[in-house]
Amino acid sequence: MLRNFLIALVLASFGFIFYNLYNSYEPQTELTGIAAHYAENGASEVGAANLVTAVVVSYRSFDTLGEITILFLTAAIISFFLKLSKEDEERVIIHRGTSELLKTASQLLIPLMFLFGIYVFINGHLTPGGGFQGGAIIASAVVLAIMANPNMTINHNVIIWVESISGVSVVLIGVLGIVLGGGFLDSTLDGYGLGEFGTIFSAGTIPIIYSLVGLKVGAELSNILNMYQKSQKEV
Amino acid sequence: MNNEIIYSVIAIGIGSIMLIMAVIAILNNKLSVAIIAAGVVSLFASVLFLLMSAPDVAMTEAAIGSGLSTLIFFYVLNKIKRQNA
Amino acid sequence: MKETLEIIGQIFLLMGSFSLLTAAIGLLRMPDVYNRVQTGTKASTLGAILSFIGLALMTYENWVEINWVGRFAVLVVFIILTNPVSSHVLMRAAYAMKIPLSKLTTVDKLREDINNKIVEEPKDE
Amino acid sequence: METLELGKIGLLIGFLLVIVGFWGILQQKNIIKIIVSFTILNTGINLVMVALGYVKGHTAPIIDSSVSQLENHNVLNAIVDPVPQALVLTAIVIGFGVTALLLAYAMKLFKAKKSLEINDFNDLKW
Repeated sequence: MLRNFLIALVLASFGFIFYNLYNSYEPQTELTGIAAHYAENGASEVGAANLVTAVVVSYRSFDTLGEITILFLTAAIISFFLKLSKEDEERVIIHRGTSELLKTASQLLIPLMFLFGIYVFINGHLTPGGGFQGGAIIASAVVLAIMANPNMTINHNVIIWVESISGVSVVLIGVLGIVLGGGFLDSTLDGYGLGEFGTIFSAGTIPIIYSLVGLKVGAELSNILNMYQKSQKEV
Repeated sequence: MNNEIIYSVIAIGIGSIMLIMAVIAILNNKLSVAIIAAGVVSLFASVLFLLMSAPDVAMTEAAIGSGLSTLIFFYVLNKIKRQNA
Repeated sequence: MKETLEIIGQIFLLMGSFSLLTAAIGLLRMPDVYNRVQTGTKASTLGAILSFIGLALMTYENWVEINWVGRFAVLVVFIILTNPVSSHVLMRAAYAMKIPLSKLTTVDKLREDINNKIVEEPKDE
Repeated sequence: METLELGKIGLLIGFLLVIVGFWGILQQKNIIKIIVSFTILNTGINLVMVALGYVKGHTAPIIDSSVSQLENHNVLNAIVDPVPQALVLTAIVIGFGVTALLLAYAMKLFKAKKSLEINDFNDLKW
Protein backbone atom coordinates (compact mmCIF):
# COMPACT_ATOMS: atom_id res chain seq x y z
CA MET A 1 0.00 0.00 0.00
CA LEU A 2 2.74 2.41 1.03
CA ARG A 3 4.73 1.29 -2.01
CA ASN A 4 1.90 2.07 -4.39
CA PHE A 5 1.44 5.44 -2.74
CA LEU A 6 5.13 6.27 -3.15
CA ILE A 7 5.06 5.20 -6.79
CA ALA A 8 2.04 7.39 -7.41
CA LEU A 9 3.79 10.29 -5.70
CA VAL A 10 6.93 9.90 -7.84
CA LEU A 11 4.89 9.64 -11.03
CA ALA A 12 2.77 12.65 -10.07
CA SER A 13 5.84 14.77 -9.46
CA PHE A 14 7.30 13.68 -12.81
CA GLY A 15 3.99 14.49 -14.44
CA PHE A 16 3.99 17.94 -12.83
CA ILE A 17 7.52 18.68 -14.13
CA PHE A 18 6.70 17.42 -17.60
CA TYR A 19 3.44 19.36 -17.67
CA ASN A 20 5.26 22.59 -16.95
CA LEU A 21 7.94 21.80 -19.53
CA TYR A 22 5.27 21.03 -22.09
CA ASN A 23 3.35 24.23 -21.35
CA SER A 24 6.38 26.46 -21.56
CA TYR A 25 7.59 24.91 -24.82
CA GLU A 26 7.53 27.37 -27.67
CA PRO A 27 7.89 25.82 -31.13
CA GLN A 28 10.90 27.06 -33.01
CA THR A 29 10.30 28.95 -36.22
CA GLU A 30 13.92 29.33 -37.27
CA LEU A 31 17.22 27.75 -36.37
CA THR A 32 19.29 29.65 -33.86
CA GLY A 33 22.62 29.35 -32.12
CA ILE A 34 24.93 26.52 -32.96
CA ALA A 35 22.43 24.77 -35.24
CA ALA A 36 22.30 27.88 -37.43
CA HIS A 37 26.08 27.85 -37.69
CA TYR A 38 26.06 24.19 -38.71
CA ALA A 39 23.29 24.74 -41.24
CA GLU A 40 24.89 27.76 -42.87
CA ASN A 41 28.52 26.71 -42.89
CA GLY A 42 28.27 22.91 -42.86
CA ALA A 43 28.36 22.57 -46.61
CA SER A 44 31.31 24.88 -47.13
CA GLU A 45 33.34 23.89 -44.06
CA VAL A 46 32.90 20.13 -44.04
CA GLY A 47 31.45 19.39 -47.46
CA ALA A 48 28.88 16.81 -46.39
CA ALA A 49 25.37 17.14 -47.80
CA ASN A 50 23.88 15.23 -44.87
CA LEU A 51 24.28 17.60 -41.95
CA VAL A 52 23.62 14.89 -39.37
CA THR A 53 26.68 13.08 -40.70
CA ALA A 54 28.62 16.34 -40.59
CA VAL A 55 27.71 16.77 -36.92
CA VAL A 56 28.35 13.13 -35.99
CA VAL A 57 31.65 12.62 -37.78
CA SER A 58 33.20 16.05 -38.00
CA TYR A 59 31.91 18.65 -35.58
CA ARG A 60 31.32 16.27 -32.70
CA SER A 61 33.50 13.34 -33.58
CA PHE A 62 34.84 13.02 -30.05
CA ASP A 63 31.31 12.03 -29.13
CA THR A 64 31.36 9.28 -31.77
CA LEU A 65 34.79 8.09 -30.65
CA GLY A 66 33.51 7.76 -27.10
CA GLU A 67 30.39 6.06 -28.36
CA ILE A 68 32.22 3.35 -30.28
CA THR A 69 34.46 2.86 -27.24
CA ILE A 70 31.39 2.31 -25.06
CA LEU A 71 29.95 -0.13 -27.60
CA PHE A 72 33.24 -2.02 -27.63
CA LEU A 73 33.24 -2.19 -23.84
CA THR A 74 29.64 -3.45 -23.83
CA ALA A 75 30.46 -6.17 -26.33
CA ALA A 76 33.53 -7.16 -24.30
CA ILE A 77 31.58 -7.36 -21.04
CA ILE A 78 28.81 -9.39 -22.68
CA SER A 79 31.36 -11.80 -24.12
CA PHE A 80 32.89 -12.12 -20.67
CA PHE A 81 29.55 -12.81 -19.02
CA LEU A 82 28.22 -15.26 -21.58
CA LYS A 83 31.43 -17.20 -22.03
CA LEU A 84 30.76 -20.92 -22.22
CA SER A 85 32.64 -23.69 -20.51
CA LYS A 86 34.41 -26.36 -22.56
CA GLU A 87 31.70 -28.99 -22.39
CA ASP A 88 28.96 -26.48 -23.15
CA GLU A 89 30.91 -25.32 -26.17
CA GLU A 90 30.89 -28.80 -27.69
CA ARG A 91 27.26 -29.56 -27.02
CA VAL A 92 25.04 -29.72 -30.09
CA ILE A 93 21.39 -28.86 -29.64
CA ILE A 94 18.85 -30.03 -32.14
CA HIS A 95 16.88 -27.14 -33.54
CA ARG A 96 13.71 -27.63 -35.43
CA GLY A 97 14.40 -27.91 -39.12
CA THR A 98 14.20 -24.64 -40.95
CA SER A 99 12.18 -24.68 -44.12
CA GLU A 100 13.62 -25.11 -47.57
CA LEU A 101 12.19 -21.78 -48.66
CA LEU A 102 13.98 -19.82 -45.96
CA LYS A 103 17.31 -21.48 -46.71
CA THR A 104 17.09 -20.79 -50.43
CA ALA A 105 15.91 -17.22 -49.93
CA SER A 106 18.61 -16.50 -47.38
CA GLN A 107 21.31 -17.55 -49.82
CA LEU A 108 19.99 -14.90 -52.19
CA LEU A 109 19.23 -12.26 -49.59
CA ILE A 110 22.29 -12.28 -47.35
CA PRO A 111 24.74 -10.96 -49.99
CA LEU A 112 22.17 -8.35 -51.00
CA MET A 113 21.79 -7.23 -47.39
CA PHE A 114 25.54 -6.96 -46.94
CA LEU A 115 25.70 -4.94 -50.15
CA PHE A 116 22.91 -2.66 -48.98
CA GLY A 117 24.62 -2.10 -45.65
CA ILE A 118 27.86 -1.18 -47.39
CA TYR A 119 25.94 1.14 -49.73
CA VAL A 120 24.32 2.83 -46.75
CA PHE A 121 27.56 3.60 -44.99
CA ILE A 122 29.55 4.59 -48.05
CA ASN A 123 26.84 7.09 -49.02
CA GLY A 124 26.48 8.34 -45.46
CA HIS A 125 27.57 11.88 -46.32
CA LEU A 126 25.09 12.26 -49.18
CA THR A 127 21.88 10.42 -48.28
CA PRO A 128 20.23 9.45 -44.99
CA GLY A 129 22.25 6.72 -43.40
CA GLY A 130 25.74 6.16 -42.25
CA GLY A 131 27.92 3.96 -40.14
CA PHE A 132 25.46 3.13 -37.40
CA GLN A 133 22.58 2.32 -39.74
CA GLY A 134 24.82 0.33 -42.09
CA GLY A 135 26.27 -1.59 -39.17
CA ALA A 136 22.78 -2.44 -37.95
CA ILE A 137 21.81 -3.68 -41.43
CA ILE A 138 24.92 -5.89 -41.57
CA ALA A 139 24.02 -7.28 -38.15
CA SER A 140 20.51 -8.01 -39.47
CA ALA A 141 22.09 -9.99 -42.31
CA VAL A 142 23.99 -12.01 -39.73
CA VAL A 143 20.69 -12.58 -37.90
CA LEU A 144 19.12 -13.90 -41.09
CA ALA A 145 22.06 -16.26 -41.57
CA ILE A 146 21.67 -17.55 -38.02
CA MET A 147 17.91 -17.96 -38.48
CA ALA A 148 18.31 -19.94 -41.69
CA ASN A 149 20.98 -22.19 -40.27
CA PRO A 150 20.87 -22.33 -36.46
CA ASN A 151 23.87 -24.59 -36.09
CA MET A 152 26.11 -22.19 -37.94
CA THR A 153 29.21 -20.99 -36.13
CA ILE A 154 30.60 -17.57 -36.91
CA ASN A 155 34.35 -17.39 -37.04
CA HIS A 156 35.27 -15.37 -34.01
CA ASN A 157 38.66 -14.35 -35.33
CA VAL A 158 37.13 -12.56 -38.31
CA ILE A 159 34.95 -10.45 -36.04
CA ILE A 160 37.87 -9.61 -33.76
CA TRP A 161 40.14 -8.62 -36.63
CA VAL A 162 37.55 -6.48 -38.42
CA GLU A 163 36.68 -4.75 -35.18
CA SER A 164 40.21 -4.01 -34.01
CA ILE A 165 41.57 -2.97 -37.39
CA SER A 166 38.71 -0.56 -38.05
CA GLY A 167 38.90 0.84 -34.52
CA VAL A 168 42.63 1.48 -34.79
CA SER A 169 42.20 2.99 -38.24
CA VAL A 170 39.66 5.51 -36.97
CA VAL A 171 42.13 6.74 -34.37
CA LEU A 172 44.97 6.78 -36.92
CA ILE A 173 42.92 8.90 -39.32
CA GLY A 174 42.16 11.17 -36.37
CA VAL A 175 45.89 11.56 -35.75
CA LEU A 176 46.34 12.29 -39.46
CA GLY A 177 44.02 15.24 -38.84
CA ILE A 178 46.58 16.69 -36.40
CA VAL A 179 49.32 16.44 -39.01
CA LEU A 180 47.45 17.62 -42.10
CA GLY A 181 44.48 19.53 -40.70
CA GLY A 182 43.50 21.63 -37.77
CA GLY A 183 43.35 19.08 -34.97
CA PHE A 184 42.47 15.60 -33.81
CA LEU A 185 39.74 14.03 -35.99
CA ASP A 186 39.63 17.07 -38.29
CA SER A 187 38.00 15.65 -41.39
CA THR A 188 38.72 18.42 -43.87
CA LEU A 189 42.51 17.97 -44.13
CA ASP A 190 43.10 21.71 -44.47
CA GLY A 191 40.56 22.21 -47.20
CA TYR A 192 42.31 20.05 -49.78
CA GLY A 193 40.24 16.93 -49.37
CA LEU A 194 36.81 18.49 -49.79
CA GLY A 195 36.27 17.59 -53.42
CA GLU A 196 33.16 18.56 -55.33
CA PHE A 197 30.10 19.02 -53.15
CA GLY A 198 27.51 16.31 -53.58
CA THR A 199 29.69 13.63 -55.17
CA ILE A 200 30.86 10.44 -53.52
CA PHE A 201 34.52 11.49 -53.33
CA SER A 202 33.97 14.56 -51.23
CA ALA A 203 33.82 15.73 -47.63
CA GLY A 204 37.41 14.91 -46.74
CA THR A 205 37.82 11.86 -44.56
CA ILE A 206 34.13 11.62 -43.56
CA PRO A 207 33.26 8.66 -45.85
CA ILE A 208 36.35 6.75 -44.77
CA ILE A 209 35.75 7.30 -41.06
CA TYR A 210 32.07 6.51 -41.34
CA SER A 211 32.75 3.30 -43.31
CA LEU A 212 35.20 2.18 -40.64
CA VAL A 213 32.68 3.03 -37.93
CA GLY A 214 30.10 1.02 -39.87
CA LEU A 215 32.35 -2.02 -40.06
CA LYS A 216 33.13 -1.72 -36.37
CA VAL A 217 29.50 -1.33 -35.31
CA GLY A 218 28.46 -4.22 -37.56
CA ALA A 219 31.14 -6.48 -36.14
CA GLU A 220 30.26 -5.55 -32.56
CA LEU A 221 26.52 -6.05 -32.97
CA SER A 222 27.15 -9.38 -34.73
CA ASN A 223 29.41 -10.35 -31.85
CA ILE A 224 26.72 -9.58 -29.28
CA LEU A 225 24.10 -11.56 -31.25
CA ASN A 226 26.54 -14.42 -31.73
CA MET A 227 27.20 -14.58 -27.99
CA TYR A 228 23.48 -14.72 -27.26
CA GLN A 229 23.01 -17.42 -29.89
CA LYS A 230 25.82 -19.48 -28.38
CA SER A 231 24.52 -19.04 -24.84
CA GLN A 232 21.53 -21.20 -25.80
CA LYS A 233 23.84 -24.19 -25.61
CA GLU A 234 24.24 -23.80 -21.89
CA VAL A 235 21.83 -25.96 -19.93
CA MET B 1 0.31 24.00 -44.79
CA ASN B 2 -2.27 21.34 -45.43
CA ASN B 3 0.38 18.62 -45.24
CA GLU B 4 1.23 19.70 -41.75
CA ILE B 5 -2.29 19.08 -40.46
CA ILE B 6 -2.47 15.65 -42.13
CA TYR B 7 0.88 14.73 -40.59
CA SER B 8 -0.36 15.88 -37.20
CA VAL B 9 -3.47 13.71 -37.45
CA ILE B 10 -1.36 10.70 -38.46
CA ALA B 11 1.00 11.46 -35.57
CA ILE B 12 -1.88 11.53 -33.09
CA GLY B 13 -3.08 8.12 -34.34
CA ILE B 14 0.39 6.60 -34.18
CA GLY B 15 0.99 8.12 -30.77
CA SER B 16 -2.19 6.68 -29.29
CA ILE B 17 -1.27 3.21 -30.65
CA MET B 18 2.17 3.61 -29.06
CA LEU B 19 0.74 4.55 -25.69
CA ILE B 20 -1.76 1.65 -25.72
CA MET B 21 1.04 -0.75 -26.65
CA ALA B 22 3.27 0.62 -23.89
CA VAL B 23 0.53 0.07 -21.30
CA ILE B 24 -0.05 -3.46 -22.69
CA ALA B 25 3.68 -4.14 -22.43
CA ILE B 26 3.62 -3.25 -18.77
CA LEU B 27 0.34 -4.75 -17.65
CA ASN B 28 0.27 -8.05 -19.57
CA ASN B 29 1.40 -11.08 -17.63
CA LYS B 30 2.80 -13.02 -20.56
CA LEU B 31 6.40 -12.04 -21.18
CA SER B 32 6.28 -12.72 -24.92
CA VAL B 33 3.32 -10.38 -25.38
CA ALA B 34 5.14 -7.69 -23.42
CA ILE B 35 8.26 -8.02 -25.58
CA ILE B 36 6.29 -7.88 -28.83
CA ALA B 37 4.39 -4.83 -27.58
CA ALA B 38 7.66 -3.05 -26.77
CA GLY B 39 8.85 -3.87 -30.28
CA VAL B 40 5.68 -2.34 -31.72
CA VAL B 41 6.31 0.82 -29.69
CA SER B 42 9.78 1.06 -31.24
CA LEU B 43 8.48 0.43 -34.75
CA PHE B 44 5.85 3.15 -34.54
CA ALA B 45 8.39 5.48 -32.96
CA SER B 46 10.46 5.10 -36.11
CA VAL B 47 7.48 6.18 -38.23
CA LEU B 48 7.05 9.19 -35.95
CA PHE B 49 10.74 10.06 -36.38
CA LEU B 50 10.21 9.96 -40.13
CA LEU B 51 7.25 12.34 -39.82
CA MET B 52 9.39 14.70 -37.76
CA SER B 53 11.88 14.76 -40.68
CA ALA B 54 14.61 12.70 -39.05
CA PRO B 55 15.25 9.88 -41.57
CA ASP B 56 18.62 8.90 -40.10
CA VAL B 57 17.14 8.31 -36.67
CA ALA B 58 14.20 6.46 -38.20
CA MET B 59 16.50 3.99 -39.98
CA THR B 60 18.48 3.30 -36.82
CA GLU B 61 15.39 2.89 -34.68
CA ALA B 62 13.73 0.52 -37.16
CA ALA B 63 16.79 -1.69 -37.47
CA ILE B 64 18.00 -1.71 -33.88
CA GLY B 65 15.06 -0.82 -31.65
CA SER B 66 12.46 -3.05 -33.19
CA GLY B 67 14.66 -5.68 -34.85
CA LEU B 68 17.73 -6.61 -32.93
CA SER B 69 16.61 -5.81 -29.40
CA THR B 70 13.39 -7.82 -29.77
CA LEU B 71 15.52 -10.72 -30.99
CA ILE B 72 17.86 -10.72 -28.01
CA PHE B 73 14.88 -10.50 -25.66
CA PHE B 74 13.58 -13.67 -27.26
CA TYR B 75 16.93 -15.40 -26.93
CA VAL B 76 16.88 -14.71 -23.20
CA LEU B 77 13.24 -15.80 -22.91
CA ASN B 78 13.94 -19.05 -24.76
CA LYS B 79 16.88 -19.82 -22.51
CA ILE B 80 14.89 -19.14 -19.36
CA LYS B 81 12.11 -21.43 -20.58
CA ARG B 82 14.62 -24.15 -21.35
CA GLN B 83 16.23 -23.88 -17.94
CA ASN B 84 12.89 -23.90 -16.19
CA ALA B 85 11.74 -27.10 -17.83
CA MET C 1 3.19 13.80 -72.11
CA LYS C 2 3.89 14.73 -68.53
CA GLU C 3 0.26 15.33 -67.61
CA THR C 4 -0.83 12.04 -69.15
CA LEU C 5 1.83 10.15 -67.20
CA GLU C 6 0.76 11.89 -64.03
CA ILE C 7 -2.85 10.85 -64.52
CA ILE C 8 -1.84 7.25 -65.24
CA GLY C 9 0.36 7.31 -62.14
CA GLN C 10 -2.54 8.53 -60.05
CA ILE C 11 -4.71 5.71 -61.35
CA PHE C 12 -2.01 3.22 -60.34
CA LEU C 13 -1.81 4.84 -56.90
CA LEU C 14 -5.56 4.53 -56.51
CA MET C 15 -5.45 0.84 -57.44
CA GLY C 16 -2.61 0.32 -54.98
CA SER C 17 -4.46 1.99 -52.14
CA PHE C 18 -7.58 -0.05 -52.94
CA SER C 19 -5.48 -3.21 -52.67
CA LEU C 20 -4.05 -2.06 -49.33
CA LEU C 21 -7.57 -1.31 -48.14
CA THR C 22 -8.72 -4.83 -49.01
CA ALA C 23 -5.71 -6.14 -47.07
CA ALA C 24 -6.82 -4.18 -44.02
CA ILE C 25 -10.42 -5.37 -44.33
CA GLY C 26 -9.21 -8.94 -44.78
CA LEU C 27 -7.16 -8.74 -41.60
CA LEU C 28 -10.33 -7.93 -39.72
CA ARG C 29 -12.68 -10.36 -41.41
CA MET C 30 -10.68 -13.56 -41.89
CA PRO C 31 -11.43 -16.42 -39.48
CA ASP C 32 -8.01 -17.61 -38.35
CA VAL C 33 -4.37 -16.63 -38.20
CA TYR C 34 -3.31 -18.37 -41.42
CA ASN C 35 -5.92 -16.65 -43.56
CA ARG C 36 -5.07 -13.33 -41.99
CA VAL C 37 -1.37 -13.65 -42.78
CA GLN C 38 -2.25 -14.74 -46.30
CA THR C 39 -4.46 -11.72 -47.04
CA GLY C 40 -2.05 -9.40 -45.31
CA THR C 41 0.83 -10.57 -47.45
CA LYS C 42 -0.79 -11.01 -50.82
CA ALA C 43 -2.83 -7.85 -50.98
CA SER C 44 -0.22 -5.63 -49.36
CA THR C 45 2.53 -6.89 -51.71
CA LEU C 46 0.37 -6.04 -54.70
CA GLY C 47 -0.62 -2.71 -53.16
CA ALA C 48 2.95 -1.69 -52.48
CA ILE C 49 4.09 -2.65 -55.98
CA LEU C 50 1.22 -0.75 -57.62
CA SER C 51 1.90 2.30 -55.46
CA PHE C 52 5.58 2.27 -56.40
CA ILE C 53 4.73 2.01 -60.11
CA GLY C 54 2.36 4.94 -59.73
CA LEU C 55 4.93 7.05 -57.90
CA ALA C 56 7.56 6.21 -60.50
CA LEU C 57 5.25 7.39 -63.27
CA MET C 58 4.40 10.55 -61.38
CA THR C 59 8.00 11.56 -60.69
CA TYR C 60 9.18 10.68 -64.21
CA GLU C 61 11.11 13.42 -65.97
CA ASN C 62 13.15 11.80 -68.70
CA TRP C 63 14.59 8.36 -69.18
CA VAL C 64 18.17 9.60 -68.83
CA GLU C 65 17.63 10.77 -65.31
CA ILE C 66 16.34 7.57 -63.76
CA ASN C 67 17.10 8.68 -60.24
CA TRP C 68 13.79 7.83 -58.65
CA VAL C 69 12.59 5.18 -61.09
CA GLY C 70 15.68 3.07 -60.39
CA ARG C 71 15.19 3.33 -56.66
CA PHE C 72 11.56 2.30 -56.94
CA ALA C 73 12.58 -0.67 -59.09
CA VAL C 74 15.04 -1.81 -56.43
CA LEU C 75 12.36 -1.38 -53.76
CA VAL C 76 9.90 -3.50 -55.75
CA VAL C 77 12.51 -6.25 -56.15
CA PHE C 78 13.20 -6.22 -52.43
CA ILE C 79 9.52 -6.41 -51.58
CA ILE C 80 9.00 -9.33 -53.98
CA LEU C 81 11.94 -11.14 -52.42
CA THR C 82 11.30 -10.57 -48.74
CA ASN C 83 7.56 -10.32 -48.19
CA PRO C 84 6.57 -13.93 -49.06
CA VAL C 85 9.52 -15.44 -47.23
CA SER C 86 8.82 -13.56 -44.00
CA SER C 87 5.16 -14.50 -43.97
CA HIS C 88 6.02 -18.11 -44.81
CA VAL C 89 8.30 -18.28 -41.77
CA LEU C 90 5.63 -16.65 -39.61
CA MET C 91 3.05 -19.22 -40.71
CA ARG C 92 5.39 -22.11 -40.07
CA ALA C 93 6.05 -20.80 -36.58
CA ALA C 94 2.31 -20.53 -36.01
CA TYR C 95 1.82 -24.10 -37.26
CA ALA C 96 4.59 -25.31 -34.96
CA MET C 97 2.91 -23.61 -32.02
CA LYS C 98 -0.24 -25.63 -32.90
CA ILE C 99 -2.48 -22.61 -33.32
CA PRO C 100 -5.76 -24.23 -34.41
CA LEU C 101 -7.03 -23.96 -37.95
CA SER C 102 -10.40 -22.44 -38.63
CA LYS C 103 -13.39 -24.80 -38.63
CA LEU C 104 -14.03 -23.95 -42.27
CA THR C 105 -10.70 -25.41 -43.38
CA THR C 106 -11.07 -28.37 -45.72
CA VAL C 107 -7.55 -28.99 -47.04
CA ASP C 108 -4.40 -29.15 -44.93
CA LYS C 109 -1.61 -30.02 -47.35
CA LEU C 110 1.16 -29.70 -44.79
CA ARG C 111 -0.51 -32.29 -42.56
CA GLU C 112 -0.90 -34.66 -45.54
CA ASP C 113 2.76 -34.22 -46.43
CA ILE C 114 3.78 -34.88 -42.86
CA ASN C 115 1.66 -38.04 -42.81
CA ASN C 116 3.24 -39.17 -46.06
CA LYS C 117 6.71 -38.46 -44.61
CA ILE C 118 7.61 -35.93 -47.31
CA VAL C 119 8.51 -33.21 -44.84
CA GLU C 120 9.26 -33.45 -41.17
CA GLU C 121 6.81 -31.95 -38.78
CA PRO C 122 7.69 -28.46 -37.53
CA LYS C 123 7.83 -28.69 -33.77
CA ASP C 124 7.98 -26.08 -31.09
CA GLU C 125 10.95 -26.68 -28.84
CA MET D 1 -4.41 24.96 -34.75
CA GLU D 2 -2.11 25.57 -31.79
CA THR D 3 -2.48 22.05 -30.48
CA LEU D 4 -2.08 20.41 -33.88
CA GLU D 5 1.63 21.22 -33.92
CA LEU D 6 3.71 18.17 -34.87
CA GLY D 7 6.55 19.09 -32.51
CA LYS D 8 4.14 19.50 -29.60
CA ILE D 9 2.48 16.15 -30.34
CA GLY D 10 5.85 14.41 -30.42
CA LEU D 11 6.83 16.07 -27.16
CA LEU D 12 3.59 15.00 -25.48
CA ILE D 13 3.87 11.38 -26.65
CA GLY D 14 7.51 11.29 -25.56
CA PHE D 15 6.69 12.59 -22.08
CA LEU D 16 3.82 10.13 -21.67
CA LEU D 17 6.05 7.24 -22.76
CA VAL D 18 8.68 8.33 -20.22
CA ILE D 19 6.05 8.33 -17.47
CA VAL D 20 4.72 4.92 -18.54
CA GLY D 21 8.27 3.56 -18.58
CA PHE D 22 8.98 4.92 -15.10
CA TRP D 23 5.74 3.40 -13.86
CA GLY D 24 6.80 0.02 -15.23
CA ILE D 25 10.26 0.22 -13.70
CA LEU D 26 8.90 1.12 -10.28
CA GLN D 27 5.86 -1.12 -10.21
CA GLN D 28 6.93 -4.36 -11.88
CA LYS D 29 8.58 -7.19 -9.98
CA ASN D 30 9.83 -9.31 -12.86
CA ILE D 31 13.31 -8.43 -14.09
CA ILE D 32 12.52 -8.95 -17.78
CA LYS D 33 9.48 -6.69 -17.44
CA ILE D 34 11.70 -4.04 -15.84
CA ILE D 35 14.06 -4.22 -18.83
CA VAL D 36 11.11 -3.95 -21.24
CA SER D 37 9.96 -0.82 -19.36
CA PHE D 38 13.49 0.51 -19.65
CA THR D 39 13.40 0.21 -23.43
CA ILE D 40 10.06 2.04 -23.52
CA LEU D 41 11.54 4.84 -21.40
CA ASN D 42 14.51 4.97 -23.77
CA THR D 43 12.24 5.35 -26.79
CA GLY D 44 10.30 8.11 -25.03
CA ILE D 45 13.42 10.13 -24.25
CA ASN D 46 14.63 9.81 -27.85
CA LEU D 47 11.25 11.00 -29.04
CA VAL D 48 11.40 14.05 -26.75
CA MET D 49 14.85 14.98 -28.03
CA VAL D 50 13.89 14.72 -31.70
CA ALA D 51 10.67 16.66 -31.10
CA LEU D 52 12.64 19.50 -29.48
CA GLY D 53 14.69 19.86 -32.65
CA TYR D 54 11.70 19.90 -34.98
CA VAL D 55 10.92 23.14 -36.75
CA LYS D 56 7.46 23.50 -38.28
CA GLY D 57 7.28 22.80 -42.00
CA HIS D 58 10.99 22.18 -42.47
CA THR D 59 12.58 19.19 -44.17
CA ALA D 60 15.32 16.79 -43.14
CA PRO D 61 18.82 18.27 -42.62
CA ILE D 62 20.17 17.16 -45.98
CA ILE D 63 21.29 19.80 -48.44
CA ASP D 64 20.19 18.50 -51.83
CA SER D 65 18.29 19.81 -54.84
CA SER D 66 15.12 20.50 -52.84
CA VAL D 67 16.98 22.96 -50.60
CA SER D 68 19.05 24.65 -53.32
CA GLN D 69 15.88 25.33 -55.34
CA LEU D 70 14.68 27.77 -52.69
CA GLU D 71 14.39 31.34 -53.91
CA ASN D 72 16.97 32.98 -51.66
CA HIS D 73 19.10 29.90 -50.87
CA ASN D 74 18.48 30.40 -47.20
CA VAL D 75 19.18 27.07 -45.53
CA LEU D 76 18.00 28.37 -42.18
CA ASN D 77 14.40 28.45 -43.37
CA ALA D 78 14.48 24.99 -44.88
CA ILE D 79 15.88 22.35 -42.51
CA VAL D 80 15.32 21.13 -38.98
CA ASP D 81 17.91 21.13 -36.21
CA PRO D 82 20.58 18.47 -36.92
CA VAL D 83 22.20 18.40 -33.47
CA PRO D 84 19.49 16.50 -31.49
CA GLN D 85 19.24 13.98 -34.34
CA ALA D 86 22.97 13.32 -34.14
CA LEU D 87 22.72 12.83 -30.38
CA VAL D 88 19.74 10.48 -30.68
CA LEU D 89 21.54 8.48 -33.37
CA THR D 90 24.29 7.54 -30.95
CA ALA D 91 21.85 7.21 -28.05
CA ILE D 92 19.88 4.46 -29.82
CA VAL D 93 22.98 2.35 -30.44
CA ILE D 94 24.14 2.85 -26.86
CA GLY D 95 20.64 1.95 -25.68
CA PHE D 96 20.87 -1.36 -27.53
CA GLY D 97 24.23 -2.06 -25.88
CA VAL D 98 22.83 -1.25 -22.44
CA THR D 99 19.76 -3.45 -23.03
CA ALA D 100 21.98 -6.35 -24.10
CA LEU D 101 24.11 -5.87 -21.00
CA LEU D 102 21.05 -5.80 -18.72
CA LEU D 103 19.78 -9.00 -20.32
CA ALA D 104 23.15 -10.68 -19.79
CA TYR D 105 22.93 -9.75 -16.09
CA ALA D 106 19.37 -11.08 -15.99
CA MET D 107 20.51 -14.40 -17.44
CA LYS D 108 23.25 -14.65 -14.82
CA LEU D 109 20.79 -13.82 -12.04
CA PHE D 110 18.37 -16.46 -13.28
CA LYS D 111 21.16 -19.01 -13.35
CA ALA D 112 22.02 -18.22 -9.73
CA LYS D 113 18.54 -18.36 -8.20
CA LYS D 114 16.28 -19.99 -10.83
CA SER D 115 13.93 -17.07 -10.48
CA LEU D 116 13.37 -13.65 -11.99
CA GLU D 117 11.31 -12.06 -9.21
CA ILE D 118 13.21 -9.28 -7.50
CA ASN D 119 11.76 -10.27 -4.13
CA ASP D 120 13.79 -13.48 -4.26
CA PHE D 121 17.05 -11.57 -4.40
CA ASN D 122 17.21 -10.55 -0.77
CA ASP D 123 20.80 -11.48 0.08
CA LEU D 124 21.73 -7.92 0.94
CA LYS D 125 18.53 -7.20 2.84
CA TRP D 126 18.61 -6.99 6.63
